[in-house]
Amino acid sequence: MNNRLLNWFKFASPQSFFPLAGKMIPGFWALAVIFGVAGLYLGFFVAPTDAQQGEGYRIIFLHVPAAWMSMFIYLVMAFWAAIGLIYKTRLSGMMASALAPTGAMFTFLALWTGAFWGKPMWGAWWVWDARLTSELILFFLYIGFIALQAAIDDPRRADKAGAILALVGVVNIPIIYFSVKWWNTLHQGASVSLTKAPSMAQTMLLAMLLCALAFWMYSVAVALMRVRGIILERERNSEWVKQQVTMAAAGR
Amino acid sequence: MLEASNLECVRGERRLFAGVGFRLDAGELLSLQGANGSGKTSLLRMLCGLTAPAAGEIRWRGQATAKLGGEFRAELCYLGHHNAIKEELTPLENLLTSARLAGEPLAEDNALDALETVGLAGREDLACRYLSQGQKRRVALARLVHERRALWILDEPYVALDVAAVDMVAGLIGAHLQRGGLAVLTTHQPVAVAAGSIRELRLGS
Amino acid sequence: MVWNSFSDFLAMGGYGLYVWGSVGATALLMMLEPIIIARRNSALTTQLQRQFRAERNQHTQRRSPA
Amino acid sequence: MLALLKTVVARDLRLAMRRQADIVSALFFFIIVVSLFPLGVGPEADLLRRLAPGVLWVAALLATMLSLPRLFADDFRDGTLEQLALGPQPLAVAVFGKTLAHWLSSGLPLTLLSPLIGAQFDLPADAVWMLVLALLIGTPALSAIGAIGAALTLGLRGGGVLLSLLVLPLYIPVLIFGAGAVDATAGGLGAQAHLSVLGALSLAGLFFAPWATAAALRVALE
Repeated sequence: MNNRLLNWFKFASPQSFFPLAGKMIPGFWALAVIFGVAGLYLGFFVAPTDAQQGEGYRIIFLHVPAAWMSMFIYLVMAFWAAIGLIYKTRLSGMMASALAPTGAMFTFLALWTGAFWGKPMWGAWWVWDARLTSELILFFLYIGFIALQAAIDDPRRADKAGAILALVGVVNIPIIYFSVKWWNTLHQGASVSLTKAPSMAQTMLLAMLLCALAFWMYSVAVALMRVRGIILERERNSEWVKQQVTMAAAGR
Repeated sequence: MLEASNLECVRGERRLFAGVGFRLDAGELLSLQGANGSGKTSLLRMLCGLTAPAAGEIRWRGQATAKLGGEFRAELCYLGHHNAIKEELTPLENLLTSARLAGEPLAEDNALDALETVGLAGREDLACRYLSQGQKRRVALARLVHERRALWILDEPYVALDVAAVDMVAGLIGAHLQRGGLAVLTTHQPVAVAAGSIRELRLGS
Repeated sequence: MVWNSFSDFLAMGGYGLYVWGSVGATALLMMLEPIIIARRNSALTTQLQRQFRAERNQHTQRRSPA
Repeated sequence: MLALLKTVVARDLRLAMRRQADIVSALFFFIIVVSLFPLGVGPEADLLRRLAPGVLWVAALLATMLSLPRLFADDFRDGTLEQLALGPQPLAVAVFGKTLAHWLSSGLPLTLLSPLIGAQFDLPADAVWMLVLALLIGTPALSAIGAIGAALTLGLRGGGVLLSLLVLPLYIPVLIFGAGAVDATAGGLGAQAHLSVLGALSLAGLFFAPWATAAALRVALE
């Protein structure tokens, strides 16, 4: 078993991961496009009109996958954070930093599409629904993570501080979610809430899953691109970056 | 017995030193030499466990200090550039609190005796805010008078001290070594310490 | 096919503003992000190339004075 | 373990007494922020009564935030934090002590002052007592969670603002159940559930937060 673990660690060194990531990025982009096109086609051209919400419901093909990704990416960030703290591998810290902006973007998109869905359905741009409110708080957690890492100059300390914040955050997410849910049912009753998604016809569910897969592939591709930039930035004084850069210049 | 093997320190992007190793037995003093910025303080902080070395290992009584944790820290006394005293507290309060925090409570008359040894008689109950830089350093050094822990790590202990104070501190370190203690210190002025063997370690090019 | 005409598709059953508002924002951001990263990465590599080239010339000059 | 705890708490309280300006300014901040609301929303008693729990709790949150940066900053600057980290006991114990001292010098005074402010909002007697009880149970969690933020932002420029950005989202559960308890009492419902959750949040905070704070301090000390 340990030789598999060994070569995993070999790839964990930024120098050997850099070219590997380079090769994987086009693959993930292709998957993202394929799943995206399939999902959107199913969602917008095949899925039937909803009885109550007419055509407006199609926004869920973007809203729900975005919300899922915003949560999923934070969990993956916390995972890399834990790995970075336990095994002290530098690459995991870089992965967490590379994922944060994409996670923040999906949280923003979930809020944006949630508002655009709430306006026609409930007449208000912002609905204090339990899930939307938790999404807003998740957005603050992302911004806090990014702001903390931006405020620390030494990359090693930035990684470790970010990792601790991400782990503290991931422990607090369920607590925040349940307290917001309690707060929502307490003050408003469950009348106004997005949780009551329309009954899911088969094609709707499939379309949403495909879109979610597309967003996932997209996130991996974008995170790999960003992590390559971070690796170059942090290892700019090392020998292999010198060859890598000059070789790239010669190639062009 | 303290032992370090091929220690490496990376500060930001620059590697300050690599492959640094030494062995220190009871009653010995290691004097760390090197220009400013050669990583002397970083090495001391590494020995204490405040900073993790980029590579290499530190062993205390044959066991890695990273694993020992509290046990190693119970035998360690570190004095950095900062005096580690509170300006609002008096020298007496500072000394009593730092001793208790280190897990070795000090009786009040011992503390007063220590303050007298370092030449702060009469100023025991004055808030440290009103003391001079040299006097504040003496409050920090007063800790060493009754210090019984085995390993002393001192970062430039003689700075801001007058000649009399330097001799006094050298005497304290000498007594510590005679009791079979170990000491690692950095200093720019060569100071004769009446002790066992003095080892030298030069850092940097 | 759910829609019988393109304009019907655009109207989206009266919810056009909201549906296309969401799709538009999503598409915009998901295109912008990779472009920003790609541009930042290439700017970094060119900056590094300039830095290494400068180091190399400086290195050679010192070794072979006129 | 206990001796270290007692020493840390005693030392921090003595320091707080010697620098009363900081405690008093946080308290006045609390009073001023709360007193601003009637000027903003108008003096009608029934409106103020409904706003009171939320306003008081948000003000308590912000007042606690004010005194957090200093929790470790002075010790970090004068080197005492290093000595704490090098003490034989785990750093988390000293952090627990400092969190306790911070609560005693910030959360507790707020709690004792809140009935005075409750009167300003014309809260009925039982709501005022519930406010004091909820603050008493909830403010330790604010100190514990806030300590994590204080440790993470130690020595950073613009640390104060960053600290609030990191910590306020984590304060939300305490705010919800704290204000909820007073609201429930004012509405005649029982606030037992709120208080027990608040107690759980504080206990969890006091037991788990020091370990995260200690880890963050070690990162800052490197």
